[in-house]
Amino acid sequence: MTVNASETGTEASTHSTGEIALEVDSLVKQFGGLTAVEDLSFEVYNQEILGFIGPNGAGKSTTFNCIFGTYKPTSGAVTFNDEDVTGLAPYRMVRKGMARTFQTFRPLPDRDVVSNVSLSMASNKLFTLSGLFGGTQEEAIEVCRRVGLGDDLYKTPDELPHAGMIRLELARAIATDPELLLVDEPFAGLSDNEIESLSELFQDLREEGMTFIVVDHNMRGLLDLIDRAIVINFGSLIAEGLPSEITQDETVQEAYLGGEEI
Amino acid sequence: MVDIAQLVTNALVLSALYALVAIGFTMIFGIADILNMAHGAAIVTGGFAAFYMVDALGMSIWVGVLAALVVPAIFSILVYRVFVKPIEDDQIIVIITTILILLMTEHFFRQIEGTRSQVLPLLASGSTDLGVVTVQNNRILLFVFAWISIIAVFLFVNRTWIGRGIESLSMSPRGAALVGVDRNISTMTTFGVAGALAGMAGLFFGVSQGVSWDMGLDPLLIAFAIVILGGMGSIKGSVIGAHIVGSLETVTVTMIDSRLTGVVALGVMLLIIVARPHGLYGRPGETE
Amino acid sequence: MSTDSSERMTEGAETILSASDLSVSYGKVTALKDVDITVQKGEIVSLIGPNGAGKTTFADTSMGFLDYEGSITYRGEEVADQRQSNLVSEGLIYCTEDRDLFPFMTVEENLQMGAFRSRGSYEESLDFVYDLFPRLEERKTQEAHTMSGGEQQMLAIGRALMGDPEMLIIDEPTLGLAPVIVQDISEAFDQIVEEGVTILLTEQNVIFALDHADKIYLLENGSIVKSGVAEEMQGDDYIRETYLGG
Amino acid sequence: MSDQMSLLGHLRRKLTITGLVGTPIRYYVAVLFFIGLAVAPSTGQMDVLNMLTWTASFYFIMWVISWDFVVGYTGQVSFGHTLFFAAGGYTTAILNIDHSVDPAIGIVAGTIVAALAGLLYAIPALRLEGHYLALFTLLPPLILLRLFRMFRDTTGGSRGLPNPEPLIEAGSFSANAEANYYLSLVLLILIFAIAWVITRSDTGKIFTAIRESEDAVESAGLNPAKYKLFAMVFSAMLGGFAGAVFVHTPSGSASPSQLLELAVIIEILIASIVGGFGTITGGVLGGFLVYWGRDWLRNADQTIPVIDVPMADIDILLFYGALLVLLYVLAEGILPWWYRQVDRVLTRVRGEEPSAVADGGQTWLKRQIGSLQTRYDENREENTGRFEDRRKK
Repeated sequence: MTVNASETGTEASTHSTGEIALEVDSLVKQFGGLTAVEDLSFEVYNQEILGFIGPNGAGKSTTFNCIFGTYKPTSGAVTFNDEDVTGLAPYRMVRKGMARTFQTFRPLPDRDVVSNVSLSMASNKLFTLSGLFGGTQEEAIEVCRRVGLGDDLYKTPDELPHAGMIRLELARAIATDPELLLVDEPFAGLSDNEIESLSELFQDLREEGMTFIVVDHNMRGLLDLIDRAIVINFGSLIAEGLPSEITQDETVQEAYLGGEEI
Repeated sequence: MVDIAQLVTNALVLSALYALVAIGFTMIFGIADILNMAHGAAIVTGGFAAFYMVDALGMSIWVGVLAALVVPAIFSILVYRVFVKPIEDDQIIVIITTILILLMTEHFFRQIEGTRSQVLPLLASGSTDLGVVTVQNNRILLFVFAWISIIAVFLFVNRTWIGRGIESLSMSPRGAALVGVDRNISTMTTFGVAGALAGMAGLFFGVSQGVSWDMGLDPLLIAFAIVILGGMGSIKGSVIGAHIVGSLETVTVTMIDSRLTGVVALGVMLLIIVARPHGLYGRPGETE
Repeated sequence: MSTDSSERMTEGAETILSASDLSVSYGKVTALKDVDITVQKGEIVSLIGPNGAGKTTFADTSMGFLDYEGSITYRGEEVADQRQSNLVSEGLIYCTEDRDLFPFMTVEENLQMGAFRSRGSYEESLDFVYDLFPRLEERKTQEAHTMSGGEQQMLAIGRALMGDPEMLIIDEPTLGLAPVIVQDISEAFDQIVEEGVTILLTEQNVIFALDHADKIYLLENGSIVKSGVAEEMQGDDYIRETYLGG
Repeated sequence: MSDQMSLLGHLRRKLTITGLVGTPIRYYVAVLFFIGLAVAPSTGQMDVLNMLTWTASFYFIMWVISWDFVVGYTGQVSFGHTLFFAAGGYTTAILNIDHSVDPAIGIVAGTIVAALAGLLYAIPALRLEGHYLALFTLLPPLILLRLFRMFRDTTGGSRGLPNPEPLIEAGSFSANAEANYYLSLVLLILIFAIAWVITRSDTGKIFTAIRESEDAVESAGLNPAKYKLFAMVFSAMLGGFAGAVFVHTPSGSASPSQLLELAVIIEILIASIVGGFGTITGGVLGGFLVYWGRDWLRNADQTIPVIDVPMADIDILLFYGALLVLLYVLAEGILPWWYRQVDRVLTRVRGEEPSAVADGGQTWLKRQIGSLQTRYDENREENTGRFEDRRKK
């Protein structure tokens, strides 16, 4: 395990170009009197796969939502490609090259897989005749094949198994042609084989230049995939480093691994 | 000084009547997530049930009061069982269906009785001097009965098992199922209680303004305003809301223009929906 | 603990909950497929498995929340043929993963509601619950929605106990809780077991399940892959590798 | 630019023999239907009164289309579309009667006022949903009705205004009726075509996606608010425009019973749902059914047996009763139901696996329930999330 982790660590240095893709600076998010995220700062480098780890309720989703613009941060800044994007609406984030998946899937249950994906290719213009006669279908099919939904193109989302839904979420995000992809709990409920094939997909996409932040509360599968990890608990950063360092870290073990099955 | 006392009295009586209508409406919303437009039909039914008792059967007005409680209660339960229950998961269809029931009820009585307004005898004659103001005994009785009903509903919901079941259903349908609350019985009870309250209001409006085929819509709309103001599903909220709307209405009608009945209330409600969708006493978490 | 459990199992050979060839689907997705599970009176049975394996679906189905094919009976009677309120009166109590508390009722009112169909003594049950979770007594006038996740979990279990359960279904009692609170819940759990209540426990936390259960069913993708007595299952290679991290 | 090129190219391809053969039969049915309506007056089978009723039914259908355009597609519930019809109709009628403004200018003004009314709905509709939106939209027409009664001098109160000047005149009464018939038919085809094209383009797909999940739309890089706003305002313009033209035809006038009452919106809602919610074409079908059903009942000369009441006497009651029944029997919508039947027959004939029909084989009701369920789950998840957050204290 440790050996494995350090290997991925060295891999990181070869992949990452060292340029900062996303920088989160002193992010704070409060709901009423509750502080969900407290003074959180970190950065993500280009072509890196960053693991974002923490127990349930640690503030991972809130941080995600603040980066993506679903929530407006109470204070702090989010810089994406050297541009201040703090609090922009999610659709603007997507236009700037960010994309996300949802842990609780948000499929469009009324249409098939291809049409779900091709929505990401529609232009944000009101008056358009495109789509009347097909159009973006081929590209969408290409993306579906890419994520392994080639056999399920014309199924509706409710016909897809759990793993298929995750792939659909990914396909929709990838179809927006993002530079940075935020992935929310991709491995929840997956078998080892499925985790492996999904990890390979992430690696391939990274090779092509995509940057990833992968959230999970469970370290299973994640440690083999990521280059670097950030661990938060109660909304604050408690550790940062290579996967091998993270598993050794005492604070992490105490606050987080204690009750978990690792 | 006397004028203000008169105004306050009027506002109190009107508010109590509005509260009767609003409580039933909000209870149905709270427990079954239904906007029951047929609630207006229960008002009309109550008015006419009393009217027929007195006019056609020659009974005393007190038998009329009983009829105005029982008939609309049965009517409301039937509306739920026959029309709403099969489609209750679909909010839009429920609204359309209950509007149709309201329209059908209105036109039914219009067909039979025509468009003129029928007179109901007063509950009591004479008037009482309350020091600063003299009030008709009839109005005092309306006020007292309205409040007895309101308090009775409060006690029913807070002190009886079936009432607690209704309360719990409105907070968490699944939680209620887990502790063994029977949803079907609770919902029917709620419709019955709501129907009785609305029928009572119908009788009271009938006593003070006459019974007519279109007497249901206006109080129903004002109940909307009250319920939005007080927060959907909250009984306490709707009593408070009724007093705000009732006072506002009394003031505008008396001081500005009697044709403004309802307009101000509805206007205020529009603003509230936009500014504070959950109302002043609403519980968050419905939609956000 | 282990002697306790063997005593309990010989004592009651009566089947209390039994599913055979049970299948449940949501639209076109099958959530449970041909599941057979038997719970004897007095037993502690645990359903384990990853997220989305169908554990909650099984619990929901037992309580009559879902339509199903095949058969599932409580005390010999088909669940689908009974009103839910009836199941509750018969002592089948379900403590859900989402807790489903009454958010705007106080702690005590929530507990009162728990006794809605109970035939047992209200005061006794209340004392037992307050003994079990002293923290609930401290906060009895607080509204449920203002409490922390762990306290809500305690309240949910407490409310379930107020119903004087013959059989208790507990869905993921430790999910998302801090280790300290998991410890509290675990201790309370042991006390409930001593009361002789039959329990069906669904858990992702395999260690917790192995600690408390007599019998284990492993559910994956809606089917039972393994089942057996807890001690056996603890030694099982597959379970060790997959769920206990080797 | 590329849009137009592909459109031309597509049309060129369609207009070959193979293209025409390959086009689904329902398109031909629709074209034949409109041609039938166009030649009907010249067959001599249609008298003047009939023609006026047909004309009125065209406007009713335009309103159904305008309602379906926003509610059926984006899922923003509206019980208040009558506000738009009245905004269009009353604006131009008042301008014409009180200020002698030319009907053509009045219609433009009416359409603009209706668009503003659309904004009045659209902005709260971005924040509200479900019951709150339904209630919100229900109110403005009812308030307007009260205001109209208050300002009886200008608005004619509950009886409505006298007929304003006609938009077009052709001499005799029957020639007038015919001219208006054609004008209305052309407008109907135009509005139908516009609504059809928009809903079948990417814009329409985004509308329906908003109905299913706004989060999904937003994470696809699309701004749901913009589309919701557009749908509501455009729908208001369509409805307001139809209302404005309507009052200048011999078939209509600016009166609450034709433009504003609760009954009007209910008929429109039911027409749309019965025909097939979110299809535009279904709305046309349902519109004709509901409109002509009411007309038939009104003029029926049968007597109801047992109670011995002439049908025409209680036509309104019968009509609402029939609508209630329709709502239960045909909640799925005639059109979706028909497609499903055709699909089933074809499947049997060809021995194929059933293909996924337009709505995935689910009824509208079930989908509706499904989407409500999703929303409920999301709320629940958010609530538990909030509870989790409190752990921190």
